Amino acid sequence: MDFNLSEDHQLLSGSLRRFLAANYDIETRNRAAFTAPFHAPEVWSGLAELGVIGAFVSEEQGGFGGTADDVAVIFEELGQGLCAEPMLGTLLGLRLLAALGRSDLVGRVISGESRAALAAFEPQAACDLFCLDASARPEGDGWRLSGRKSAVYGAPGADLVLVAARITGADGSTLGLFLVNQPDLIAAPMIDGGGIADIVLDGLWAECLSPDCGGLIEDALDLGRIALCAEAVGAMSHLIEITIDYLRQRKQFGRSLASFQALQHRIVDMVVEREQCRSITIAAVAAYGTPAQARTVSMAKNLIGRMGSKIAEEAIQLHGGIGMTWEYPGSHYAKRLVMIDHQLGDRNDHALRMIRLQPIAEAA
Amino acid sequence: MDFNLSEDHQLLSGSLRRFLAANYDIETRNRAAFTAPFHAPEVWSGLAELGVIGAFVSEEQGGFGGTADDVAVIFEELGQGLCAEPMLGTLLGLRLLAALGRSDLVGRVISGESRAALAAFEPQAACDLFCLDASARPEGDGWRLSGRKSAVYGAPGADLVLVAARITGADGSTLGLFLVNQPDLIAAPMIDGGGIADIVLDGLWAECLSPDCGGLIEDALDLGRIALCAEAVGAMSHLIEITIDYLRQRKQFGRSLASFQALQHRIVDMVVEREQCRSITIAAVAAYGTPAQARTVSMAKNLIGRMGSKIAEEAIQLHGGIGMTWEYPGSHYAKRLVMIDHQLGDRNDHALRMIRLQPIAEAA
Amino acid sequence: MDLEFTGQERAFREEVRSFLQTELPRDISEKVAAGKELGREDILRWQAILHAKGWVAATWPKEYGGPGWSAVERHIFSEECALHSAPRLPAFGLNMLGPVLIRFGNEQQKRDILPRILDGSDWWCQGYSEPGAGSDLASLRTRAVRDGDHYVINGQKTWTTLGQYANRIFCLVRTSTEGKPQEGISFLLVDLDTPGIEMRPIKLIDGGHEVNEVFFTDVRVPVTNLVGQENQGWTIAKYLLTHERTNIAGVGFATKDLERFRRLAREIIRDGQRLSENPLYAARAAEIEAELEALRITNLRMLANARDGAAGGVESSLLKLKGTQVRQALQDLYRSALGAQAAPIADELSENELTVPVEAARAAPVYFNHRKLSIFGGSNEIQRNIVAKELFRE
Amino acid sequence: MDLEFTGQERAFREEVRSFLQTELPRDISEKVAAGKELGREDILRWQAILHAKGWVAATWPKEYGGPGWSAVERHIFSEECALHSAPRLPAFGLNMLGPVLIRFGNEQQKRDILPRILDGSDWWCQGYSEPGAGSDLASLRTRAVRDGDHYVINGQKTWTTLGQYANRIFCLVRTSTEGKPQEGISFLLVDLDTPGIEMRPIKLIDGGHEVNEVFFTDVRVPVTNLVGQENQGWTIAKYLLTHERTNIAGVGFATKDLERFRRLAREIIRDGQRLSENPLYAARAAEIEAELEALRITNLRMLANARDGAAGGVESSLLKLKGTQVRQALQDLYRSALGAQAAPIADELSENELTVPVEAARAAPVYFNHRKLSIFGGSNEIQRNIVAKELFRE
Repeated sequence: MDFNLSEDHQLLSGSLRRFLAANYDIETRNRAAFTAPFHAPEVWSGLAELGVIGAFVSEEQGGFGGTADDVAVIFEELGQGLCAEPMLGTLLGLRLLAALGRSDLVGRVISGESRAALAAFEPQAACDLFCLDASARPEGDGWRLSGRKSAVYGAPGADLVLVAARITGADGSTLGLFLVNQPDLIAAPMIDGGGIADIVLDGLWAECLSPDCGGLIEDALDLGRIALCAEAVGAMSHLIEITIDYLRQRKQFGRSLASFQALQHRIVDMVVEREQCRSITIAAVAAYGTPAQARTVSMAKNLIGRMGSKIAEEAIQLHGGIGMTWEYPGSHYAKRLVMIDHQLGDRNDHALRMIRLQPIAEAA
Repeated sequence: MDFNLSEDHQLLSGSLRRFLAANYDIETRNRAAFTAPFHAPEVWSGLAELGVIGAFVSEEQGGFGGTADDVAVIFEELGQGLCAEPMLGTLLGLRLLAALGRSDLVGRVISGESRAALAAFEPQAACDLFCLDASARPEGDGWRLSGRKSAVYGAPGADLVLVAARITGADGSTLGLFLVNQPDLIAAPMIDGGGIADIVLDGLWAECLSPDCGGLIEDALDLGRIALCAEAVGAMSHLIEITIDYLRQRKQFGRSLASFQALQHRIVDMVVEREQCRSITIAAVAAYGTPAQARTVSMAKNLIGRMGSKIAEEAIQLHGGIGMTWEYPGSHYAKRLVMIDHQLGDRNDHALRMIRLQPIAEAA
Repeated sequence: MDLEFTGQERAFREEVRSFLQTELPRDISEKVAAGKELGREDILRWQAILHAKGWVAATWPKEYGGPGWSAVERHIFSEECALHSAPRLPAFGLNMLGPVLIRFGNEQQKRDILPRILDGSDWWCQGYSEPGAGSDLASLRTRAVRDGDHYVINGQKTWTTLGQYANRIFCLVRTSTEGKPQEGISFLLVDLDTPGIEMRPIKLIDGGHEVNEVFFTDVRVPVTNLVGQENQGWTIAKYLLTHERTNIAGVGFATKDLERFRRLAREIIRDGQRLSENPLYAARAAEIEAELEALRITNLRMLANARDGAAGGVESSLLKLKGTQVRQALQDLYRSALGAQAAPIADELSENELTVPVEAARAAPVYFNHRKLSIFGGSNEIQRNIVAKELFRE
Repeated sequence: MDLEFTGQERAFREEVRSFLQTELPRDISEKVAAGKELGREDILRWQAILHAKGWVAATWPKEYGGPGWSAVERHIFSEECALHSAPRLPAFGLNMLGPVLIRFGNEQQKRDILPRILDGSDWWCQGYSEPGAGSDLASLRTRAVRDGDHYVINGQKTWTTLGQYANRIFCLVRTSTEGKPQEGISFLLVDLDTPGIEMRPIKLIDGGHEVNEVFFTDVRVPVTNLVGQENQGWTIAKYLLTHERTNIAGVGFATKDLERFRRLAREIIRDGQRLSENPLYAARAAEIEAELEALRITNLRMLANARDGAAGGVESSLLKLKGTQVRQALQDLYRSALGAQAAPIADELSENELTVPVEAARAAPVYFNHRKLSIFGGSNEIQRNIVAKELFRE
């Protein structure tokens, strides 16, 4: 039993923290995060050089990491630094390219030369791959896709877009994965920064990466959920820290706000929940790749969805007006924490997923 | 628009309050509430003399009241005084006897000579009459009942037990109501005082009061729910009051507990919810007998189920150890507030009932 | 017990309703419903329509151009306005300065200023809060020093709502540092085009420009712009704050928000299930609905008390607390309902690129914007302090 | 990062598990599972079994008869005990007085008292709290006045858990009123059969007799019963309180409670639906499960810190706070699951009169009893104060 970061992870997280501190202040961040292509290419290159992207896949697959732990360590730092770079989409796309043996593309993504994204969910499918509607049919050498994909994170500027679509045969249907190059996007910045897009497939021509890989896609999504949880833990930690600082400095009615017991107790409750969120993320990391994966990941996403909002709302409230301003970094942390619950299934979607999936012990 | 008690209601509630203060201290209450027949016959007679029971039915039906408002005024006082007398069962039974024109029995119940109770729900039917399983079949002059009834409030000592049971004919089934005299009971005191019983019907002989009165039974139950809500409001008010008193008196670390801001804010939140509970009870009273009845009553029962527990738990916590003792009356108020959620459907049952019943505006 | 409005009150509601249905411009109400920012012209257009009807200043007595409504009529009017997505007129002239002048102003001030508030000639904003004094007004530091017939103001105000549209500002300023901090405060009226005033926008969490900072550097204001007596501004300030609290529960807004949620939930399909049938969303909506229905009655109870002259500060604090909780819960529910579709900044998408109804597209920024409800006008913590003080009074 | 226990630790868990499966008397574990009160004999019977195995005093070093376990082994042992519904042995002798004597007692005291704690000859109870001093120990007022070779005690103690089974009590008493309140406190051992002691039961909210008041009237205690130095009891008291906090998160109990809920939910049918399929109950259970899983890891993290010598008071406060919240939430859920069947006092019904499983019949009283979790051992408010002090330390 050991909850300390390994030496490698300490090095990685330390260098990532220093890199963001030096190259990614809040003004740089906000400028990049809200203006097309909704990220900062020079920061992206820097992250790639640091090895951050390579850490998402194993050595056999051309990277230098690849465990859920690697992913969590990185995303926690990204959360601390409120990084709005398209790391989630890249993680999802890269994992699938690697799992499907496309080492040619894996190398390009790791080096920062290419960017990948995953178009999995749809306007009416938020968390459950069985509810996907987009379909693929073969045509000549390739495939034609139809349907509409939404919430494709990091799609703006990505040259490799992976699309999940259903292939219907005589015996039923499978979930295939397809590669399209720079499709037309309905792109926008997100409320909390970074790019998102819908894609109207509309007969789009595509290359088939796999005709049947629903399990792999779910694994990639579960890893993405773990990444989001770790990012939230980092963001919570920073937000609580600056809230405590604010309460110490701010005086009202002649006293430091930090001396008001009612506020103190609320901060304590936030800290308790932050520790719980860190713990459930650790649990999800540990369960990744085991039979408990899906259920534990859903626990984590549920708890973090609930507590992320709670901590964000409390932090704004404890700051008062300042917490409502764009200029104050805390407001952006709060937005990120609330909006994380909207990605890859929210608290309710994951509570329902937990209910669908029996506990391992009982299923056995 | 007028939220003041009418003069009659002021008189009624004042005399009820004085009666309970004079005749029903906490020791008397606890002695009666936990020892068979789980009530105090002399207090019961006194309440009957005061006209409390008669206030549950209209003048045409032999009483001198009968509105939901009458019922709420009385039950709020019963809640303030933590009265564990079998008033709920009597209300339910009496309303049905009156609605079905059994003025002979109505008079006896109002005078306190007889006591009525309603056996509606069953071990597997908590809130939904459609899920009742008990059945009746005609035999000779009367009927034979089978099935098992549970949560028959006030049954111990009641001579008139009304039993809801399904009659199945060629065209489907109806819900009938039957009268049995002093059936065998599986009787016990309730955790929060007062008597409850199960009845194993087992071919019990019964008189049919109506072969088809599901709607009337639901109306009586909804009025019972309103009564419980009003009782809860009374109990909350008293409990909050004594909690405030306690915080004023009690010193810790050399300061009055009342001076601790974190505790103050929690009391304020309790007071806010108490006001909300009072309001939703008023709403349910106003909706009684209108198309909005069922949905508004469920709103009230849901909100009061949630807030009753919350206020009870907070009151115990704010008292510390004292709030955990049998000797301190507050603990019994807290128990009552928690256990009210277990009667006639809990917060979840009523949330689901709200969902089933569309809002009037949308149904139209 | 009687929850019914009188026949006269019901007739009044009908009148308001049909007025709103015919007179409220559709383009304006659609912006309000979708949570979009309104321009100065939108607001003035609606003010002019209300003014023509004599309904612009709900709280003013008839003699000053108000409609002479009872508390219940005011309630009905603001509820119907919310239900019809009418814009809220800025409260600073109509609900704050107006009542203050009627109570504390001299005849000249009433004659000059009140009509210009009614017809929209003046747009007033507030100079109450300061960077170092949020809910703690007594600690304000903006100084006004008497110099002949003028005061000279130096200092900074903040959270000045819609200051960018305003031409005038009323300010609390410190005119004395002697005695208790409350005692040296005065209430001054200032033209925003006076030299030495600079207004800077504050961008809010949702990206909107709703509030401002105002900097005063040697700003000279005629002493005739003083309202009431010098150093007696505290009394005026407190009077004004009670008037700020009209329609504090926001029941109409919440009712509208719940309706909007139900409409959306019937439209959205999520993982094979209509959201209105998703038990977790439906149960949450049901529970908030119960709280809202209770709040509606709580509001009426307090309204009846106010009519009977018995409503106090504690009651408005209770309404503020629960009102903001319910409205924020509804904003949270609505934003959540959109799932991943809540994330894009809708202003960057055209209507046919959206996968959600237009009225829902700004759900997330509106949610974030509404966090202000529990902060401004006396934060919810301040409200709890107020109620606690009353509950634990010796 | 590694959540796995070592091979040795896993082997230890197996050993504990098989010991419990074979040695824990079935009648006792059934009482524990159903939340029934255990008698003195039940507890002593189990203590004797553990003593025979050498496992009775988990926290004691080997030289004094403890098993010499690591923090992780202690954790595994208490988790398995909870999962097997083993009774908790009273902590007063084993987890409080024992460690105190080992640290502060003289050789005579260690030799005389420790073995009698182990074998159950002595049943100790605590004389810490007083009616006027709950979480605020420094304000205690029970006096002990030196008179020759004796102290003479007068005063009152309260919340003395299972005092009715005890023959001895350790007390904090005031031996001086000079200096700071903390400075005049001493730690005394007292035989309960000493003249002048009266123990009165306190009936609790659930009707049970678990705690007592103890009255001291001119009770003469030999000075040799003083532990440590006179007036230095505060140091001992604080040391003891940290030991009170072993297994503070109660993860094993909560895990057991969640299992029990799932079992019940699969059995109960409510209005045509199995409770395990009722979305509101199922979702609540899922959310609590997520919190419990997080708590399990939080507990392990703090255990690892403790092993590495880094765990502090703040961490145990965090565990206390969340641990009690999770356990109380589970008690609430379980009680609610029973619906109307939670109401009858089950002791008055025979097994075949019940419509719920025997293990569920006492759900409501157990729920009420468990409100104590957030009150005793330093209320949750005190825990929040402790954490806040650390967070806001200059």
